[in-house]
Amino acid sequence: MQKISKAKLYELFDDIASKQTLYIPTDREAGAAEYRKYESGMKLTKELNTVRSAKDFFFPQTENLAEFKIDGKNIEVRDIREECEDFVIFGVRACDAKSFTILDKVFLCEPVDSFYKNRRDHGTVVTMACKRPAETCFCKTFGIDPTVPGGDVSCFDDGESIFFLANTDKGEKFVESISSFLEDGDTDKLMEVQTRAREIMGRLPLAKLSTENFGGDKLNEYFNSDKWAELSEACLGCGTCTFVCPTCQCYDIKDFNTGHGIKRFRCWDSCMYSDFTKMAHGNPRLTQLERFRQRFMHKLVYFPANNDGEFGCVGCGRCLAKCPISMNIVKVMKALEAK
Amino acid sequence: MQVKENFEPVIVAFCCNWCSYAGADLSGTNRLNYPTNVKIIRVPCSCRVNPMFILRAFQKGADGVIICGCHPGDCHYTSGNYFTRRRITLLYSMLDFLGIERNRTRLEWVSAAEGAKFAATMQQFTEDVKALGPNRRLEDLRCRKQ
Amino acid sequence: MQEAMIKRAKELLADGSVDRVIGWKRGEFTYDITPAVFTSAEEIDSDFVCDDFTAANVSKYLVKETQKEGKVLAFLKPCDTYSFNQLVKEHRIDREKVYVIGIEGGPKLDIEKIKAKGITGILSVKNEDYTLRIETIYGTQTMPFYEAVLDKCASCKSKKHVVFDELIGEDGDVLDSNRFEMVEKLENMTSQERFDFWRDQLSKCIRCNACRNVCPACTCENCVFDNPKSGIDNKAPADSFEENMFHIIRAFHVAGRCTDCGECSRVCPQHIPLHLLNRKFIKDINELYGEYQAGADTTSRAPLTDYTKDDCEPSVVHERGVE
Amino acid sequence: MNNDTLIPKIGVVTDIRQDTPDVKTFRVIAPEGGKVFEHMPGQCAMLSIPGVGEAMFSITSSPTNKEFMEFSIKKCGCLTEWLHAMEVGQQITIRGPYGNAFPVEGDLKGKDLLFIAGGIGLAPLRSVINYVRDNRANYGDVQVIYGSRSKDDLVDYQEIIDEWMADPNIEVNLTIDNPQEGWDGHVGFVPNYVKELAPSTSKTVLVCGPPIMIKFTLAGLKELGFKETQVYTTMELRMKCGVGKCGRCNIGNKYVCKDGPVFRFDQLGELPDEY
Repeated sequence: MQKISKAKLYELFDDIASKQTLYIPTDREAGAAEYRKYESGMKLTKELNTVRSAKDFFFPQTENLAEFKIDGKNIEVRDIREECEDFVIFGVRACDAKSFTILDKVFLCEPVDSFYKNRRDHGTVVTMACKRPAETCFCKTFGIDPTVPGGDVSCFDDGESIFFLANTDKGEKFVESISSFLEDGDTDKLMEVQTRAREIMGRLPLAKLSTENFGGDKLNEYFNSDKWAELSEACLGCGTCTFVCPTCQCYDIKDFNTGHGIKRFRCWDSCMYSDFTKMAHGNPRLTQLERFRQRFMHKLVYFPANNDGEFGCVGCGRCLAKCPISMNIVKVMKALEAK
Repeated sequence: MQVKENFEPVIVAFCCNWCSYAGADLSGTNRLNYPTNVKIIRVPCSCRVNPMFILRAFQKGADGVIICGCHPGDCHYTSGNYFTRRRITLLYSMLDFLGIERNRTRLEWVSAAEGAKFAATMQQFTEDVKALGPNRRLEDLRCRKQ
Repeated sequence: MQEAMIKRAKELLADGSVDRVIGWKRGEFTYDITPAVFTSAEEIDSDFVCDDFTAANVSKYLVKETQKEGKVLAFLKPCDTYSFNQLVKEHRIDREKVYVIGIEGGPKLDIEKIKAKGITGILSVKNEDYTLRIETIYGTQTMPFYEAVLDKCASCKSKKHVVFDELIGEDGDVLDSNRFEMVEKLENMTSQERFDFWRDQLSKCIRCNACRNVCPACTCENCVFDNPKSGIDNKAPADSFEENMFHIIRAFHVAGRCTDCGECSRVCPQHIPLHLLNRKFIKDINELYGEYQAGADTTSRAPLTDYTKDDCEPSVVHERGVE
Repeated sequence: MNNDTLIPKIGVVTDIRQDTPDVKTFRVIAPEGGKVFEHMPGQCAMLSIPGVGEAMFSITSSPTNKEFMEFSIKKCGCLTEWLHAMEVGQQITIRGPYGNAFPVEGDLKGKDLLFIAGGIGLAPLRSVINYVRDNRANYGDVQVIYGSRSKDDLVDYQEIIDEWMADPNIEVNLTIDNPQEGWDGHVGFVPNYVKELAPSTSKTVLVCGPPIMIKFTLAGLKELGFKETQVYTTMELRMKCGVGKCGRCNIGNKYVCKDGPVFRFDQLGELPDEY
């Protein structure tokens, strides 16, 4: 496999950044990493993962859809879409890389969402294999091997060097473009690192969590479960879990009057919010119980029902870490399973 | 901040119906000049001014916001302006705390008889805001005119 | 203390004095504790927990709980009693339906501060004589207890319970805290520096509404930010202005009612020091209108629904030292 | 870049008809004339006034109408209030068509049809009724049972009187909730009227109206011996995108905007009761 010595990594970053926009996960403060546009001098985070997921790159929190000019009774619609510029995201974890394929199922199915596709077409995802999973990690539950992270290019760190492995045509092109920095490398040590990481994965507190009791055929069994009341009791109805979640993709479309035109934009929305389904004549999800149930049923039952058994969760553990009241999908799964 | 050569600020003045609005009226009938930058919004009482109104004014392009009410003790509704005083003091202090230039906000008591004071206040406030330049710190970029 | 609480809760449930108990429930790990309502001794025995991680303020849940039939037992830490009192004052909680047991407060721990030390794979956290012994998948680590204390506990304002029906443990005193230190530091910066500080902080906001929804002072049935007719309803900070507006208005809406319980900053997934905005209001109120502690009693008039004829003019803001 | 369904087209309102005190029917054409897009009976479109909001409305005109589309809209919220305040010539934005349609070219073909509507629930069915009338040879008996609170609340009353009742090929039964001066027709709730009329169970039923009416009508139909597989309805939930991506109009794993709005009752029965 082709590799680069870690000492030369930032030289490589400088080179990539000179050709296209490069994003890397970097420390915002101790214990909190985020993706930022790479500039010389910026350092990769030592954190396992970023606080916010990487979905922002393809599905940003807000984006303009169209503009309207109103002149008396006439309206002019302006298509403000522009071809996105090429960009590279470096250091995406296996869970986030997998989340892109889940988002693809939503946004790239007919009718294709051109806003999402535009970014997806121009973004190269360079992933990074995990060596030190956290206690909140449970990607294994969803069939993800974090030591083989996927994306367009997979990267592996054996402590001294970073190895690059292209997975797609786009990835091939990328590796080709940086080939002057790469040399052939021996992967023996890498295999050791991988074996050790897999061994740790097996010892994680959530390693035994399984999806076997969930799936598209469990709708009636779980929808009417009496566990929802207890599970949702403490839920604040905030959107933290949905906004840090790499696979949550619900959105709202809103208009903003700028005083000299109307901007129609879409922004993330959360099924946990009280007004998510509110209509002029009522609300089918009146209490937090229904909203809470919707989120987890969507990930564990509805999504697999519509997508050949694929679950709407990647086990990144962000909601475990960030929920203000520590209620999360793991607790929900365990409670629903318990007979 | 760099002041543009011909920068003309937009000033929003919330004027209480009973005193300050009448004061503005009086300055007009007395043919006293005050800058055309000032856009007056009439409110029933200065305490009708919700902090949100002030922020929205900045959002939609104001460079300065001034609230005018009856002198303390003269409120048409007895005590409205006393509440205004506390509320607006705290709000201005908060805006200052967030680093918004403090000269963009003001509160003045102008009675129905003080047409001259109204004109002078507006003149002075407009000058102050002009010196600060366009509102950038509490601006909604989407509303900026290209 | 946990044993005493469990014992008392079971007694009160058994003799029918209360129908439900609100407390904290054990989670998957050692730190992920969820506020929960217990209705039976069995549930309490298996799940009830009160330890270094039970920082969540349960008083806001009592708004909903007291709308139900029956009486509820609430375990309140000193800081929680202020929130409780404030809610009683605002007629949001039916005092008659709550039996309050005051329990000792923190300092409670912040798991994020432990993780920020690079400690990961956490299996258990034990406090051994104010040194934390943290067992992880990657071996045992230690760190000083006080480095992992929640910010809200580090600047604790009071160990005194302002309301209780009975106490477990000792009652403390109002403390001479340093809680305005950071506010003062910001006040002494230049306007540009303050602006840069807040822009940097507020730009992190993802508008998850956790601060609002956890806040015991935010109990509106329909928030102005959720009301399409308010003209400012928004779900995402589409512009830096909206980030500012949300937090200014939110802080303003709880000004004079915020008890400084610190929950907003505790739950912020982006670590924005939101409590500083509230403390600024508290500090201003104290300095301009006299010392006032929201929630300290249920009778006094709140500073923003009150006035005196010789209140200062807003020009005090303009006359301050640094611009 | 290809067209994106989220970027709307312009529609011009060329006619506004006050149907009932709170329902107006709007006629919409493309600025260059003709329809903005083709649709099938039962499908919906997203209408919006930029700056006010966007919402889903069923297209009440029949696809056989090649000149314009019509929307019957009840004033009940923010956007609909604005729509009601519009004048002729006003432009709005429109995108669609969204959702599935009544299977007029599939399962309904050759069948005896019974339409049951309550109040504004006539809007989506009117599209089917007129489609059937224009392709009369393809269908068997057609019966319409339509009820409203009062005579004034009967949507499209003029068309019902002038065209449907004059059409010997369809049977129209009208009812209003309470007796009213100038009304010599039937008085009573729709579900009861259906039971009184006791239509033949060989008919395929299309029902739309307020949820409570649908509930009792369905129960009544079952009493009469109708099977759930014979009854179709059309649903409405809050929608934003119209294409099953924004995630709010789902009932179980089905999105009303994409998999619906038309459901057969046996399909609906498999979904959780959350609508």
